[in-house]
Amino acid sequence: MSVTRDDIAAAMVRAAAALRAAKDDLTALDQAAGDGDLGITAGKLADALDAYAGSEADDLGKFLAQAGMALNKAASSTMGTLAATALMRAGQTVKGQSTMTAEQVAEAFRAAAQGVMDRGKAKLGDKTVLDALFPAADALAEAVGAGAPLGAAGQKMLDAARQGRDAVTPLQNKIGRAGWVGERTKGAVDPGCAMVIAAMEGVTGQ
Amino acid sequence: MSVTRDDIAAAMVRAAAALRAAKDDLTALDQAAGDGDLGITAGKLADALDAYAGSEADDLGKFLAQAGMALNKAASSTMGTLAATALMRAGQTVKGQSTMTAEQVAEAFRAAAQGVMDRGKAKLGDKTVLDALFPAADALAEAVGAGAPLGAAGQKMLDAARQGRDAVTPLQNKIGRAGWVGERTKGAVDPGCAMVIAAMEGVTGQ
Amino acid sequence: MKRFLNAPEAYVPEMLDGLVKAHPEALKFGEDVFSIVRADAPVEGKVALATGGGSGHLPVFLGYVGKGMLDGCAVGDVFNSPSAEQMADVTRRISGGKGVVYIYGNYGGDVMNFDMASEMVDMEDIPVKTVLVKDDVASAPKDEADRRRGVAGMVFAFKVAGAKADEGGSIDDVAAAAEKALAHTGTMGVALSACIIPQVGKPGFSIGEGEMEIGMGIHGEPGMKREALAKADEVAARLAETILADLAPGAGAEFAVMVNGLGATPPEDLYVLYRAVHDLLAQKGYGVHRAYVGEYATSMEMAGASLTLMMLDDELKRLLDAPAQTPFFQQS
Amino acid sequence: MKRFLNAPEAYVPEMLDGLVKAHPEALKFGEDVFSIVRADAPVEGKVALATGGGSGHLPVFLGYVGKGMLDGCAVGDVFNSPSAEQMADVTRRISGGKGVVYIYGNYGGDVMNFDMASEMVDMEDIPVKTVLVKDDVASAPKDEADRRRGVAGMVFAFKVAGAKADEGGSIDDVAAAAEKALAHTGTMGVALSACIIPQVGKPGFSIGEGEMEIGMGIHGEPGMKREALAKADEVAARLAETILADLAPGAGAEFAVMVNGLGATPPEDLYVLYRAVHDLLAQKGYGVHRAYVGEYATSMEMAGASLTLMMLDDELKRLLDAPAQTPFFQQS
Ligand SMILES: Nc1ncnc2c1ncn2[C@@H]1O[C@H](COP(=O)(O)OP(=O)(O)O)[C@@H](O)[C@H]1O
Ligand SMILES: Nc1ncnc2c1ncn2[C@@H]1O[C@H](COP(=O)(O)OP(=O)(O)O)[C@@H](O)[C@H]1O
Ligand SMILES: [Mg+2]
Ligand SMILES: [Mg+2]
Ligand SMILES: [Mg+2]
Ligand SMILES: [Mg+2]
Repeated sequence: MSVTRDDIAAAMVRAAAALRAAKDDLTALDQAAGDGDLGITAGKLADALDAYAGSEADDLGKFLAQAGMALNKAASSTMGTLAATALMRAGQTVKGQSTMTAEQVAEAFRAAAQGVMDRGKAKLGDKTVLDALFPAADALAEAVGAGAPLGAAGQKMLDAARQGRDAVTPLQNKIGRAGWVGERTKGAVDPGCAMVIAAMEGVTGQ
Repeated sequence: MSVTRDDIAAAMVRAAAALRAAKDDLTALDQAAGDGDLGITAGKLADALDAYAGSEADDLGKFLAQAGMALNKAASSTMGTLAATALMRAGQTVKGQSTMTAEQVAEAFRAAAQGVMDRGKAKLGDKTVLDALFPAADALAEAVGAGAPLGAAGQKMLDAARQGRDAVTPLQNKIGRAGWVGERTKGAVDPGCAMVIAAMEGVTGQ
Repeated sequence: MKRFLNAPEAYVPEMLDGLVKAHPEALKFGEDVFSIVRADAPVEGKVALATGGGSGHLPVFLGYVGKGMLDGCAVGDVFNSPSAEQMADVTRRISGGKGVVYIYGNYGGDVMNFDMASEMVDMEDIPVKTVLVKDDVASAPKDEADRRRGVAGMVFAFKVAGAKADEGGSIDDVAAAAEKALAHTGTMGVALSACIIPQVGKPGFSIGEGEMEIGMGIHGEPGMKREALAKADEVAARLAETILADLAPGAGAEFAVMVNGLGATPPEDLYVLYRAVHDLLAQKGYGVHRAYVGEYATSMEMAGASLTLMMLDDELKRLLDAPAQTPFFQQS
Repeated sequence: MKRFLNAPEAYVPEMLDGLVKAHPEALKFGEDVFSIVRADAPVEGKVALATGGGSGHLPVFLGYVGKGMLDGCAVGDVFNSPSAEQMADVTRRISGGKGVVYIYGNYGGDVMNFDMASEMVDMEDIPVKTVLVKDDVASAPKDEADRRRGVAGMVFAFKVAGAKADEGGSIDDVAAAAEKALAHTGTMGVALSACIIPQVGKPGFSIGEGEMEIGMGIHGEPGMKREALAKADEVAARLAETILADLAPGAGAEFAVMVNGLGATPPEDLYVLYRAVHDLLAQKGYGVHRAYVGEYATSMEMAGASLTLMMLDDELKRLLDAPAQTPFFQQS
């Protein structure tokens, strides 16, 4: 079973719908732990994904990388920039290809997570999006490696992301705007985690 | 029965107490028909009168005129300036004297009213302090002319001032800040009338 | 009250003390803190300009004392006229031998006190001419223009008259320049919230969430109409159209435009308003010679804005463009 | 929301359009309205300075583009970083052959995007140096100074670095001047009310009547403490003492002082605060070389203020005193 440009485009549209639906929740979370703009960012990312999904590109690498550049232009707050970085890094792993295997999807996902880490210079446990992304990347790779079909592997990925989110919820944010809120972030869901999980729910349809 | 510097000083102190007591009412009236500072002005005039009352002066003329200058310095909003003008003009009528008769009190009062009219260039019926001052000046002169003692004449003066105030209450303010409020001032007591009546009540003890 | 204050009675003197401490190269006190003049006053051989009025409107009035604009200012308590004595003191300290022009807003207390002051200094042979600012087109109809209030348009009068004095104009020239500027100037404001006089401690009126008052004065004097808060473009058009109807400019007229914030309105919002005014003037074939966007005549923490338009000819352009250096207004 | 707006999505582009229409002699657009550079850019043979950041803080950032300060600015949506692409566009348009220095506030989104932009233009052989502004002493303890936010102190960095570039300094000199200014600068703010992002439409937090938040950031980032609103003199002393403890000045130190209004706070109140700061510095034997009182870095309609102190040596004095002409900052 291989993933095509059209599969990715359809996933973008599903992610967009999920992000749009989560706008108000994300605003509320970011008002508590940041500056309250994450709902706006999610809305802009959704619009940009919808607008981009119909674009043509020579190969999957360019298709993903150019999506990243479109996202950066549309939404350049922290999460917008990290989302853009993730797509650009994912694109680098499938340069010149017109389809990708499940293993390659898992690799691309890991590269995306690593890209977010490189760009944002946060560490695991700082209570950021990384704490959802890395467990999710691990779970996806493991399930795919064990021969699970993408649908089932996606469920594992999502579960791991939610667990990652929940694991850091009791902690204090250490970086970004939420880092300045300090103590008061203990017990609050990290807004960035909430956003990537919403996007993953859209992609996996779960 | 003649009026001395000490009588005038005592009247100033009584007026001051009455003005101070009226502060909040005057603020409320001026908030409705102007800029809300008349209570502050009344308080400043009261403080200035109290502070001045102990001053020495060569004669009654100077005693009154210098009081006017002190008031102008302390409170130079419209009503403060008019009060100052009134005292300066009153002083001019008793230059060089060390006492004044009841007739001279009435004359000084009329000169004060005329001074306020000259300085402010308002007309009777514009709904200003003039509409309390002129009837009061007339009543005082008439009563004194008919031989009434100052106490009884003062009562007539006060009644006339109140009637003057009530007569213009239904009208619209035509001048000053209240002039800009227009229609909405119909039925509202003119703040300036309220202030001079408070002062007269203090002076007459009624 | 969401404000930084010590004792409310000390508000104005402390503010003035801070202002002169912050700008010692520009300003100095006269007889007391309520009388403030240029640090280099009197400027000999130049007509001097004085203004005055209540506090609570910075940069009006004091903020325009400096090179190219005013020579001195008498300062009153919040929304209160200064005393005649203070005005006379300022007049004496700035008089440079060519006379003094008073330019101030048309408010009863100020008029009475400036009149008294000019009577005082007249006895000391300082000639004085008075120019009353009455630019608020919302405050009375055109045929009762003498009843109008003076608001942000006074800044253009200060600028133009100050430049005329710097050019060596006589007392009559300077007063005439101010009159000319004002004859071509109209202002209109819109308020979204009230302000608080520190000594009173509570607002004198309120404007509901989602409401605006079109035509309100800078002390909260009532305007033409209380209505639903409209979009920025509509508000800008309302202000501009009303002023233009009053000024009745000829085809191709050129303007100085001032979009003034009353206090709490963000500079960003003022530029949104300016854009609408600019486009509207352009559509009508008018030009913008100079734009001023910011806080020029305020009402403490009041939210709102005013628009001022001054129709220019070559002389007004030259005088407006001349340099000026004051604590709140720099142009080179 | 007591604001003048059209469609909330159009807020920033309309504001920018208005700004460039009001100041055509000073500013021009780059690739789109979010990229704005000096009208005479690129200035050949001079190190160029760029900044960028979210909207909602005027005059920060854009208002300091002009002679003697910055060459260009990438503008984001309200409280949002501009994109790397916009920053790269600004960089290309201002590059005058001697390299470009980025000076901007230490916020995650901005850092990531400026890093991406410098990677992009590096491939085009435009050398870039980055100076991060981290002047908010309330945002992290001194031993974690790298976590501090950038607030009003950036204006001093713009001024000093801009003057160094005008003097003919190299890219290293200009970056070093900015770093030096910032090493001697501390800022601390206090907020009395919240502000509203137009697209959100409601405040993200609230501060009760009679309360203040000491140390709050210019996007409403939480401060050190929520407490009862104190008198102006006490507030000023709290800010000044905290900054002084951080800067640890030597005896007789001389300062540039900035008392900055966050938006809704009247200029009068800022001078009341300035007075207290001035007197406190004088009591400690320190001098004030220059005072800046007004709105320099705002948060739309937020009520509040910040204090910035920069300790000066002869070089910093010279660079600070140099002339500058921008739409929001003039000094001659
Ligand atoms: N350095 C970082 N690396 C990775 N993720 C980060 C970093 N800083 C912040 N985040 C994530 O970004 C989220 C906030 O996103 P956003 O609202 O766009 O930020 P901002 O408004 O501060 O630009 C946080 O909840 C966190 O998950
Ligand atoms: N031209 C005038 N002549 C006489 N009285 C006047 C005049 N203008 C206003 N007043 C009186 O002054 C009162 C308001 O006083 P005050 O609050 O001191 O005015 P302001 O605040 O406008 O300076 C009015 O109620 C009216 O009685
Ligand atoms: Mg955010
Ligand atoms: Mg009044
Ligand atoms: Mg008044
Ligand atoms: Mg943000």
